[in-house]
Amino acid sequence: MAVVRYIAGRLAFLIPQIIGIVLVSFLLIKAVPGDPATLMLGPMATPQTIAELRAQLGLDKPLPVQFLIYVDKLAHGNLGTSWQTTRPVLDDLRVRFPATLELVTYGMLLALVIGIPLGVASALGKRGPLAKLGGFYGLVAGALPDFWLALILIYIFYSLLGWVASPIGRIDVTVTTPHMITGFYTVDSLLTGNWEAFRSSVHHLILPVLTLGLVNAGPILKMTQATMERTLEADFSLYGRLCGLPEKLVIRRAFRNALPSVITIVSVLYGFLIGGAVLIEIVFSWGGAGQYAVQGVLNSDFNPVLGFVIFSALFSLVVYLIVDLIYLAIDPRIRR
Amino acid sequence: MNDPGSGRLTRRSVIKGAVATGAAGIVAGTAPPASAATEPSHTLVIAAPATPQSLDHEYDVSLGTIDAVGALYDNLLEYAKIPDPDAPEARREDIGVHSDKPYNLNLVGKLAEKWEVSSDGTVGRFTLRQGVKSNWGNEFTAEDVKWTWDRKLNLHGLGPFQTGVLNIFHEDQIKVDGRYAVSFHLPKPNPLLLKQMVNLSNPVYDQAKCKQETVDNDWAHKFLENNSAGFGPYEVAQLVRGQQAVYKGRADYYRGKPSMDTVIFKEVPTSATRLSLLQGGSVDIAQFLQPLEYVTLKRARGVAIDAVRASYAVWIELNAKMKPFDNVQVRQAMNYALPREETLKTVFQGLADKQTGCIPAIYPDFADQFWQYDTDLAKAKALLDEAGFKNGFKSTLSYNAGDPVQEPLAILYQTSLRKIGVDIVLNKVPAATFYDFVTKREQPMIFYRDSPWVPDPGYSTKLYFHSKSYVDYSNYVNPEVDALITAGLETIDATKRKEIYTRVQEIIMGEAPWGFIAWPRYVLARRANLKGFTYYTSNNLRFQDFSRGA
Amino acid sequence: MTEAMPGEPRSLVTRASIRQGNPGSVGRASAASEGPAVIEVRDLEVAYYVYGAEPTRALRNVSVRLRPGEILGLVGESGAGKTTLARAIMRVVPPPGRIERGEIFFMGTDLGAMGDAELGRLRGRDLAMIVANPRGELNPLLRIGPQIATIAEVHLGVSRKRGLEMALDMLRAVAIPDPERRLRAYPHELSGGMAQRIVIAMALICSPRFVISDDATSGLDVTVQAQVLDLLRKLVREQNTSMLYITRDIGVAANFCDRVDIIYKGEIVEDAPTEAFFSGPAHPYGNLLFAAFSHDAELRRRWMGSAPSPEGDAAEAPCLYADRCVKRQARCLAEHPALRERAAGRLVRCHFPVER
Amino acid sequence: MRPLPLTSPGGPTAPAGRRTPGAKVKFATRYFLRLLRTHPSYAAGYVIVTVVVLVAIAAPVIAPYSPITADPSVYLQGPSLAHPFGTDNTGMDVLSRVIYAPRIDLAIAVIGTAISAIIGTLLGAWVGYFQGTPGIRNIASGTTMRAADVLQAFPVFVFAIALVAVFGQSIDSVIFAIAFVNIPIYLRLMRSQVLSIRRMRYVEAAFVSGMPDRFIIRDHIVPNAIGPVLAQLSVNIGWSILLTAGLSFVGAGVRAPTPEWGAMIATGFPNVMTGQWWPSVFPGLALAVTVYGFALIGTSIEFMADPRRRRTLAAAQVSA
Repeated sequence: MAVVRYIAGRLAFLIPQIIGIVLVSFLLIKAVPGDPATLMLGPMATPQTIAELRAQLGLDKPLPVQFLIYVDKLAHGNLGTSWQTTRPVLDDLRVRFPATLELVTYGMLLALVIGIPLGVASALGKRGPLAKLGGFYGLVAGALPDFWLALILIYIFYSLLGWVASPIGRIDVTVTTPHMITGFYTVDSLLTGNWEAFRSSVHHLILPVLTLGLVNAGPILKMTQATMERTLEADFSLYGRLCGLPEKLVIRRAFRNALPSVITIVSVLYGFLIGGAVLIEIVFSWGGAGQYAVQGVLNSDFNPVLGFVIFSALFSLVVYLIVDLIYLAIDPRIRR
Repeated sequence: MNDPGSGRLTRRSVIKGAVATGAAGIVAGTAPPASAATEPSHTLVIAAPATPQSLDHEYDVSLGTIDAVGALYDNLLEYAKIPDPDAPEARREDIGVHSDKPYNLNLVGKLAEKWEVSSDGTVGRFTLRQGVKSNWGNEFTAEDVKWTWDRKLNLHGLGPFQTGVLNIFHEDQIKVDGRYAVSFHLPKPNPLLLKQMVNLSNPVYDQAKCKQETVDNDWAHKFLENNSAGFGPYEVAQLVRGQQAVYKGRADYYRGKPSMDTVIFKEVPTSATRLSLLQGGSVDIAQFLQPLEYVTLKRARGVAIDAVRASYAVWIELNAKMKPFDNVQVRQAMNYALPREETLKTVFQGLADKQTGCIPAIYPDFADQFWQYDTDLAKAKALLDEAGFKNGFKSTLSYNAGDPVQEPLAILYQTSLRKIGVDIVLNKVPAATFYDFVTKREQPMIFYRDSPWVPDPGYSTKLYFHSKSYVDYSNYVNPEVDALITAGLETIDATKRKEIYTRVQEIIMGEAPWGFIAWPRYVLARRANLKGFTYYTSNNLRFQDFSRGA
Repeated sequence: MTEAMPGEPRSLVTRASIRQGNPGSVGRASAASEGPAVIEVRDLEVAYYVYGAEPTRALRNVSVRLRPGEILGLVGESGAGKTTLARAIMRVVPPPGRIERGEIFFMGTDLGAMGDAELGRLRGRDLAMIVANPRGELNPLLRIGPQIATIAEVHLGVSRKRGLEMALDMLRAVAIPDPERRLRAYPHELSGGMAQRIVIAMALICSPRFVISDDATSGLDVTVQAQVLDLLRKLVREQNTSMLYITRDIGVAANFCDRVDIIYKGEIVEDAPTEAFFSGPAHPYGNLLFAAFSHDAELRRRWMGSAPSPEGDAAEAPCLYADRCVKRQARCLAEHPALRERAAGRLVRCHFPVER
Repeated sequence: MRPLPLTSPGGPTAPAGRRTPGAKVKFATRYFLRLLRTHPSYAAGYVIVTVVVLVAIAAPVIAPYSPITADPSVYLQGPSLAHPFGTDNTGMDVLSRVIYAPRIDLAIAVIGTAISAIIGTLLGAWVGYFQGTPGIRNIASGTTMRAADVLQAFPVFVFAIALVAVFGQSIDSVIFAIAFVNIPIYLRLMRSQVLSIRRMRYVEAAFVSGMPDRFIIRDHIVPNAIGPVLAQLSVNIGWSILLTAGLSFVGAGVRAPTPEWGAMIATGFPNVMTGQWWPSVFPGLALAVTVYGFALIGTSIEFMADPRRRRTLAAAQVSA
């Protein structure tokens, strides 16, 4: 019951927040110089033609009216149309958002696989070589520009060694894309038994996922290490040792107590990466949602930007909600 | 007609590439060679910066669109083809002045079998080919031509320009003279009448189908955005924007089914990616690579490039309404300070020619004798001193973030100008803003890249240098030039026209409204066994030209 | 170290079956009150290192000895080194503290010579500790039952089910109401007194030979404290466990302990059987504590006044109590007093002990 | 019976005597040096940042070429004696540009971070102090927090690009964008600090004694809450350098040919593809090393601000 109330509270808070986000993005994007009508018609267009198109797009109306029209459409689930793709933004995002999610999800998983063990190890090792490695890695990973690391990885693993597929999109051009079910190529190809597509999409995921994983393992490592150091020195850990519990058990319990913080940083990173992985998307021509939004900003294509912002805000909120539910499961103190 | 396509390139597609600014660092020669096919495939795969945004040319001029229009629709006429002097395997339109041919043009009938222009140049009569079917099975008649031009007059897209240059303002100027005869009636003599029938912008629609698909008096606009209704060699099989377009060759095409019966037009936004796909043999053609990328292809096996002289030009608009470019001497000095040779070598990697005139050098009546601006900093400095800018001046040069060539050009120019005391700030703007800047004409200096589609000096100069043209982005005003251009557009006599436009070019070159830079070549990067590339002044590919060799 | 003696009936829980699984554990001597010391601390010195200053000596030459079944009260003010001693005996001095010198014997075995694994087997099973602030010492994310049971599982090798049964028995033994429900409770759902009993249950579930209670009852309400103390005494007596009872409250020590050690600034200053101590402390500091406890106006006047004005630097005096001592004399500022036997079983560290 | 409330004037864990302000500085310096000795990597952080700053200051003296002069005769040449880091696609010397770049990168990052820290901290102090007190100020602080939520829910990168697109490509725009996206970080940090400090006795005492709010904030709240903010600063500067580079990478950063690491990586990108790796790789390395330096300094500040860690340093002295 508490859970339901909690979620309801969250959702009630959601709507004003989304309106706030949409308002900010709307004003911001509208402030970007550049007129979609001019762009759509090209340099040949006469001023009269442009004016007609502007009227047709509703661009001649005052800003507040334009905003209200947008919100009204939004309320009906209409995110508008992108003039660049000439398709409804919702349709575009249905394809592109999963592309970003797939990339980011595997990237986060890899970051977890690297970051948590190293973080635990360096919290335990204290002054040992592993701790040194962990400390070094944690800082270096945070210092690398991800797009630059991606370039280096491409140069080494694709150009020099030729071990991975060309860093182009999510799947080989010659391979038919799997029928869309979840939007994750890896999952969809497995579900449809399309082995060729599966192999190809995995190959294409390797480098971008490696980049995201290597870079984002840093903060996870640091958070794991810091929290583990704290929980290992917490009274209950000391008491556990006083009670003669085996070190392994003490560590396991300390880790469990460190989990909420680790989950927090993971959720924050996850939400951040939806928009933050855009540089990686660009480097690998990923065709994801972040790339779509950045192009929108640079091309006065308002609707994709707004659509993306709404999608990612919703996504972040869903992630935070899930995280809170996990807290609820882990930490009995919140349950009351 | 200027080349909206090149504009489009910079606008949407290259933006993507340039957002990535050459993102993926794919390095040459690592992809496996093309799978050895046992028999030549009849599928043509093209890696393009962008899929067509819309298939309706009235409202769209994107790169993918013009390639599609060339395949889906046919015109009344075309130029005869000749071998290209620069690329042994390529062909090009014969756009020269031929005093031995009717109307001085080497034309070939397409949807029109016979054509004649009245001696005063005001009436053009066309006898249409019979038995031609559209992709919907409707027979081609004069009604189709009439509907096509009526549509231009009724929609306010790009059509008004095409009708405007011919002085066509009313539907009754296009007359159906029989099932297979149509005539155009112009108030004044017009040398462009036949050339406009070749122009890619004026393809013929299947009016029967279009009328069926018309909703809300939109002249089938909604329908034509995603479908075709024409008499060309291909029809649309699939169009997924942002991914690919697939065209199928028509078996009932009146000139016979094209050799390439399936064309897959893939969107691959980054040029590096297109390059690697071509090298790997995954595609037959990689469109619009960067100069350095073409150079790497010269060494690659199984791949060939054809670099032909084209109608493109890259220049800097020197805004004649803004200080100090309202001063002719300053504009001349700016031209003397342009490091053209270095630019051609480093930025264009030799794949461009020095822009020594204000209309494409390949066009008839081009005059190169007025060129005087070979780089000479001393002369530039002297001109500035004379103009009263002894201490130089400060200005801003805007360039398009979406065009990878413009930034290095700008940097080279900036370095050169610094030597004569001119300090320019480089203003990189996103493509959207860039086009805003260009059309608003409020920037002192801005790059531009364009091409006039119709190979005619009158058409070209009217676009860029007539004070009433809205493509006169440098705000150039010279009443004498205006008068001459207009006069030339009403003159049929070839010798007289040549005189007029030689004078126009002389004035313009002297007054230097542009910073003349380069004529980039049209470069096709293709698999070596792909034959038949033909260059058109509209700078588009026509898939029907291609066939696969051994 | 003697061999384990299976089936020794000293436990609340039946031990016969339990012990068999654990042959390596430290055995016990017989339950006689006299015999070898259960714990013997010799000349223990612990220092804390603080950067930018001399290391602070938290314990100076501390020697303590506990016989089987004995309850020793260790009394001193905050910061006197009580907890440090407790942790040192358990050999868990937290950094930056360090055992500089001295030995600790458990049943004649030097704990300092043991490896971590061996120590780990001793802790919780033979050496147990009851801590103060028990809610902080319990893992907030785990239910009470498993937390208690794990200790039995680890040390006695019993199954989880058996462990939980033992935990339930222990909860009954420490008189927790509704023990079945408490097993499923989380630490934050318990009151302070209840949590304190849980910690006692955890400490005693393996029937250790030696228990340290580190100020464990000071946070409780007075009534609860009394209950808990009674319970503790009962359990300890039943199991014949020795106990080091650390407290700031000399009154509790008077009621609860067999013997009292007074610690001041890391030094044991007085060691006496409880009755003897309370009939008259020998050390001025012992007297001060006693005076504060006794509420006797005359005693308070005598011992709680301020020290005479300093002659020389009293703060740095060899006798650590000199700066506060109302009976200070010149010798106190010149010579460090040794811990000397005043009478049978009574040790005092003072040049001028209070005679009676 | 009740426990005797005794306090020991000089217990074992009490600090070793009182110190005069001068001695305090001396002690802090000694402690700091000690920290660097025991943690050589922290020292490396200070060395890196110092070197980068010095290089930036001395750039005109040490750079072999002008960083903004194109020389088409030597374009895209590999590393050589004349051009140790090679030249880029317009023939500019990569080494000289790498040397000049921190002038821009550091300026943007430091100014941007400083602005956000000042605004964010002040707002955070204000919000934290007034939150929960009845009246308009509570509503205002609540609104501020919701506004911060909105800003933070925004994808940072898209937001920054949009800001730069709106205000045009200039250093000011980049600074503005960086300051803007960082404000919520400091706002939250400061607010949480203030919320806990507000409950402290000395603040309550000051309040009860009728001290005006602004004095309480100035004298009690801010000084006591500022520690974590300082630790955040250094890390944030590094992060801002990365963001600047990222913005330049998508073409929303500084103007060409201004030497800036991110822009250099971006313009060098297509060349890596055709085999000329040097215009991209060297600025990337310089960027990574600099950010690493700031991260190390951040960690060392965190260390110094954390009493628990300070103690382990003392323990390290034992084992050292």
